[in-house]
Amino acid sequence: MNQLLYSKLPIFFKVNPSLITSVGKICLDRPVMLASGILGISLDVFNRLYRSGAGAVVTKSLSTEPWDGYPNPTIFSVDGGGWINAVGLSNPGAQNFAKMIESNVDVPIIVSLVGSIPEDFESMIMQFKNCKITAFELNLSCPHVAKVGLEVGDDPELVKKIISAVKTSTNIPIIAKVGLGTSNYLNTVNAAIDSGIDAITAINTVRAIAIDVETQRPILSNKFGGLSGTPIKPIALRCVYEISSKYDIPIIGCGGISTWEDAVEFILAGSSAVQLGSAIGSNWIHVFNDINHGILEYMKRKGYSKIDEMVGLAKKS
Amino acid sequence: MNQLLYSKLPIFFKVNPSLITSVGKICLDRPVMLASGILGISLDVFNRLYRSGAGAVVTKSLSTEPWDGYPNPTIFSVDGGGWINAVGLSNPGAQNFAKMIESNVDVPIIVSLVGSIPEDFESMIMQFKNCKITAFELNLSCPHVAKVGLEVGDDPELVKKIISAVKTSTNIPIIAKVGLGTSNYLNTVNAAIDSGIDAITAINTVRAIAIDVETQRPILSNKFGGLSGTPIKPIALRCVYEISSKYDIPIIGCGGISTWEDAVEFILAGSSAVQLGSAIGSNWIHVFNDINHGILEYMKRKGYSKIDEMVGLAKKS
Amino acid sequence: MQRNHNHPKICIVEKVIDETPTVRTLIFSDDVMHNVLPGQFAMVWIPGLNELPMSVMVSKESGKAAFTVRKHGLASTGLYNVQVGQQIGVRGPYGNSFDLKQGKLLLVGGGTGLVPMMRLLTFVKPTDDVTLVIGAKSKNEVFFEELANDLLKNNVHRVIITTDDGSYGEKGFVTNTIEKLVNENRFDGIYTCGPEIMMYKTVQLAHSKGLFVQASLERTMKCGVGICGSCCIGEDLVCKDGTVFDGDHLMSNHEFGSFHRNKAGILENY
Amino acid sequence: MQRNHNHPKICIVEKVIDETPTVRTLIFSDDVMHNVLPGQFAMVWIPGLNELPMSVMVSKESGKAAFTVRKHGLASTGLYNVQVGQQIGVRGPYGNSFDLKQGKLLLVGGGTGLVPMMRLLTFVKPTDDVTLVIGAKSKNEVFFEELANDLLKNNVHRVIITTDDGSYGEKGFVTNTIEKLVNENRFDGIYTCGPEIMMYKTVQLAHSKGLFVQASLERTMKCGVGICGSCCIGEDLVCKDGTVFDGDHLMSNHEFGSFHRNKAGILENY
Ligand SMILES: Cc1cc2nc3c(=O)[nH]c(=O)nc-3n(C[C@H](O)[C@H](O)[C@H](O)COP(=O)(O)OP(=O)(O)OC[C@H]3O[C@@H](n4cnc5c(N)ncnc54)[C@H](O)[C@@H]3O)c2cc1C
Ligand SMILES: Cc1cc2nc3c(=O)[nH]c(=O)nc-3n(C[C@H](O)[C@H](O)[C@H](O)COP(=O)(O)OP(=O)(O)OC[C@H]3O[C@@H](n4cnc5c(N)ncnc54)[C@H](O)[C@@H]3O)c2cc1C
Ligand SMILES: Cc1cc2nc3c(=O)[nH]c(=O)nc-3n(C[C@H](O)[C@H](O)[C@H](O)COP(=O)(O)O)c2cc1C
Ligand SMILES: Cc1cc2nc3c(=O)[nH]c(=O)nc-3n(C[C@H](O)[C@H](O)[C@H](O)COP(=O)(O)O)c2cc1C
Ligand code: FES
Ligand code: FES
Repeated sequence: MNQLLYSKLPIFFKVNPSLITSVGKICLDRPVMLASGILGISLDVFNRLYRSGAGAVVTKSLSTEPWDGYPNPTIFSVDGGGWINAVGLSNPGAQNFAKMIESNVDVPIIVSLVGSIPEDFESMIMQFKNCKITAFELNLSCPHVAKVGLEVGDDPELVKKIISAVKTSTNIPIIAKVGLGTSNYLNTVNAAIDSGIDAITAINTVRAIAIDVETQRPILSNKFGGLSGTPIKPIALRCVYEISSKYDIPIIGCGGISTWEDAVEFILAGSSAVQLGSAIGSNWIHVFNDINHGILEYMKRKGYSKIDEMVGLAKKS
Repeated sequence: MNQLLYSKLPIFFKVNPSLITSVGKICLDRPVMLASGILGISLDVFNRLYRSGAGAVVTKSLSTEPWDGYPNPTIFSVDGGGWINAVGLSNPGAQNFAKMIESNVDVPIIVSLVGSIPEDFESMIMQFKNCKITAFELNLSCPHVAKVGLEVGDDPELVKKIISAVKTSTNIPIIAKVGLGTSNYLNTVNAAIDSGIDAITAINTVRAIAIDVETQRPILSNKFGGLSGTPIKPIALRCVYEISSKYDIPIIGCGGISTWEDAVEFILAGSSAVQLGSAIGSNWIHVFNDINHGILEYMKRKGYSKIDEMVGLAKKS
Repeated sequence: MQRNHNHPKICIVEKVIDETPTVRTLIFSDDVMHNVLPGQFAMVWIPGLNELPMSVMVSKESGKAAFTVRKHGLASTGLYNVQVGQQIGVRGPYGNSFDLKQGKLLLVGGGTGLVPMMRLLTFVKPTDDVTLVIGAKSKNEVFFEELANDLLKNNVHRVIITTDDGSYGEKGFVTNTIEKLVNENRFDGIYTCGPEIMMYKTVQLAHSKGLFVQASLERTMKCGVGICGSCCIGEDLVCKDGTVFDGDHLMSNHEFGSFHRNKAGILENY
Repeated sequence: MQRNHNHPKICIVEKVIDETPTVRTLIFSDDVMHNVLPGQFAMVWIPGLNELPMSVMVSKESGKAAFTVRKHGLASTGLYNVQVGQQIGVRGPYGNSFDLKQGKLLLVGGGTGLVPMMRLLTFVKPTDDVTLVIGAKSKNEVFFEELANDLLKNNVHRVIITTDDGSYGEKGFVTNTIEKLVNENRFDGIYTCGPEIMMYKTVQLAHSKGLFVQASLERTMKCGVGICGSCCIGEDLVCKDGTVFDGDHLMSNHEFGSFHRNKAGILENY
């Protein structure tokens, strides 16, 4: 990392060996990453988030062409916590995005991709050959856009084809992001593992809706959206626990994490790293440092020297 | 209703024509019912809840034999709202229960049943031939007990067999309660409708887990449980909206309802009545009257004279 | 973040005291539990084993509280066997509390039902005249006598022990003693916790004399928050409407003193 | 229940005022919006149509607030067309606010960028010497002149209008006027909101003289709460870090005055 950046960092940021974690072949300085779709369209912002303590940043899900996404309202705040969003995967397209991050030096960037067929993913991956990136995450689980996301993830055969194709076109680690759709997500996990996936991110948002009683209509322009944040934490945690109980695959936990306790719960359930998005809406980007700090204190108190020692402990009880 | 009971009632309780609602053949004085499994083992308590404003009470899910359920802890309070429970369908068995409610005169009781095969349901229904009950609700969606609940609901062929058998053994209306399992719940709804179901209750709890970071183990004795309360509201509301958009079947909305606004949202999404459980844990049984009141005020303000006029309005926008 | 009282707080057992061969007191630190009202209870998690309702025992040290448990079935034996240094989870407090009158007070406790009685003693006024009756089967099951005398040292008071076998204190069932006491005195308030039959007789006696009486009931509990229904007695839910009920109310509850529900919810006779 | 500021509150448009042929002010009642700080904005839902960020316009009547909208694309035209009696949803307020200095103040507003300037005027001290420059293309696009004079009636003040075509006030681009003003005066604080080129030039001029200057920026917004990222400019998020930024900071942001992002997030030149 260059000196200029270092000088801007909070002291805490300097790599702390206890927080290093490996998600299969992916090695991270810190276990908490930015989830896909959150603040994820500019390299400058990625740099800022990295300096704020994120172990990696996942980009917005990119498609072969730029997408405007759905009209506003695209985000709804749920009373009592969490958000329902139907941004509609708005993104500048893989090519524009790749150009933007070509200058990346420091930030561990995980590029998230959406598509309908193997060729979509293959062609996008080609665009990034001049970029320094840490991994690709295949979004097989967006619950509110037709023909991509869950419509792919709910079809294990298609998942197999996509991952097999992707694995032959790059050596960069591939992560599959799964969610709760209309089939058993464990079949998708199984198909992904069979096809050589390097890690699983679980979970995406859960399909939901919000209705305004005064105007008597759904609030989001797309009507349906994806529920994220605290409400889905117990569900996401269960998925991590289920996957790690059934399969031997590195897992990145995601869904409703906003405190260090949440992060530790996901680690104890079997994830080697975690992602968060919604918590930024309430705690802003300080959330990364707060969680890193909390995990470190916990590890000190409990006598752990590596994240790895805690991964999956809850299953041993 | 007898005079004695009337005298104990809050004034509000007297039947208000605006609140009357029909769920297919089932006619209710008020649209908010007690959900299954909540406070549901004693006729005395049913009477009390009815006097508190519940339009009907659904019993705990009953099985052919008494079940102790899982050891404690069976309930966990989620930070930020809601509960995860794995009571394990503890219940006194259909026969004991039927005996207890034989003396029922006043309360609209909906008897909830769990089982694995058509014969389980048929035999239980026979037990109730001397009881005054309003409907049977088939629990096809408990997420934390093996061989019943979701394991049945996720198998549309079995659902068809069960409902067809049940429909031939009684003339009492039959409701199917669905939830989010490992298959598309809309296929279960479809199978239920094909087999002549009278109404659908949506949804049950959503499979979840809670882990304690200090002791590093799942908290519930069964490890997995079902998430209920505010966190699942946006998901439950979406299911009601999806079912009512796709099928022409009376719907009872359930999941995270705790205010009159919540109840109205479910009605606007297409349910003719609603159930609630978790809200009792925070607002106690006053919640029924509070919601009835709120709905009435809303109807007055908006100029409605019947619940029916509001059912499904959000789909018309 | 504010503490969610429904969330099990992990506490470490700091000290264990054997009260009788089958009853132990486990002391731990917790400000919230230190300050509960008499009659309130906690749900106590024994990690990996079970969770059960427990009245919260007083501790003289500030910031500390305790549970006094009799080993019985699986859950209570699990708690009984918790060692110093082990973790338990504590949520609550739940339930209402005794409505404390002033003047001449009668407290009737049996077994671990003495726990809320001890806490009640910490709330009496120095001007109150307090009679505490402790019922036990035999001498080696008597506990908290010394503590009670200590808590009452500034009051006009009597601590009466009865044992069924006469091995200590007065011989005979505790209810005979109560009968005598209510015949000979005009109590301003009577409070009881212990075996249901004892409570039933006490309430019946007091009620028949028109005296103010309250009992703290026990029923199978799962949630403690008024959701699961397992603690119902007639139309009341012990965790939410109780644990403390007025004698008047109890005498009109046809399950009081006669039935309780087992884990499946089936009514069983006492 | 406490109001969740992120939840659209349904308000009814009570009055509509045509400011110019393309700009309207919509007045509604809402205590929270009545009291926002200058620079803060709301997300405004036009049910069934769209949602867009709007600075909150002042209203003299207590408990009321307003939006002043120029019809432009789909969303703003939708809001522009809202009739008296129709419902809109309002969430917020969001963003930070201007850091108000005392003494000699210069405010530079263009178009609907005048909205936060009007609110700023309600916060100036009577002792402040205030110069407001309003830039417009031509006479029929000038609005809020009278209101500004009224809000400043107790201050030493000047309201200067410039029009590109000279049909009203001074002829020429607003930035020429600014240049003259900063050369001839020592301002204690300069505040600007309007077209980005105008803000850029204003900030550049002020910054080159070492004067304190702040600008309130506009970017595409979806969430308003710092989640979606659509409002980013360099490493800043306008909804969360702004909308108000210091001149120093802006001059080091390589996107300010040059690029904004379209709905897909692609950088476009201004
Ligand atoms: C509010 C409250 C406060 C309590 N406080 C204390 C306390 O301070 N100390 C203490 O030792 N115990 C206390 N108890 C009792 C305790 O929670 C357990 O119920 C008891 O110890 C037996 O539990 P177990 O799981 O060990 O036995 P189980 O295996 O559950 O039961 C053993 C036997 O007892 C029967 N039984 C269980 N509950 C009841 C009941 N309510 N009435 C009659 N029979 C029953 C069962 O049917 C079974 O036959 C309290 C209970 C309540 C509800
Ligand atoms: C904090 C904030 C406060 C605002 N306050 C007001 C206000 O008080 N009154 C008011 O009328 N408007 C205000 N706006 C602008 C308003 O929200 C809309 O962006 C604008 O009216 C155009 O929206 P539209 O959807 O109608 O047009 P669109 O269809 O979205 O856009 C029309 C054209 O404008 C371009 N465009 C959109 N946004 C920008 C931008 N940020 N910079 C440059 N070009 C852009 C688009 O690319 C397109 O070519 C504010 C914006 C922000 C961010
Ligand atoms: C506004 C918003 C946009 C999102 N966009 C994407 C996306 O493009 N791709 C994706 O895989 N997940 C997307 N997600 C899902 C998140 O990455 C994450 O899986 C989910 O929000 C749960 O995590 P959280 O509870 O920490 O937010 C989005 C979520 C939000 C709130
Ligand atoms: C403690 C508890 C026990 C439950 N038991 C049952 C049951 O026996 N049968 C059933 O169909 N649903 C059962 N449920 C699910 C509820 O009926 C309801 O579907 C769910 O809690 C969602 O509603 P709520 O958010 O209002 O609680 C139970 C829920 C809870 C919290
Ligand atoms: S213990 Fe669950 S209702 Fe009382
Ligand atoms: S508008 Fe979404 S981050 Fe600013």
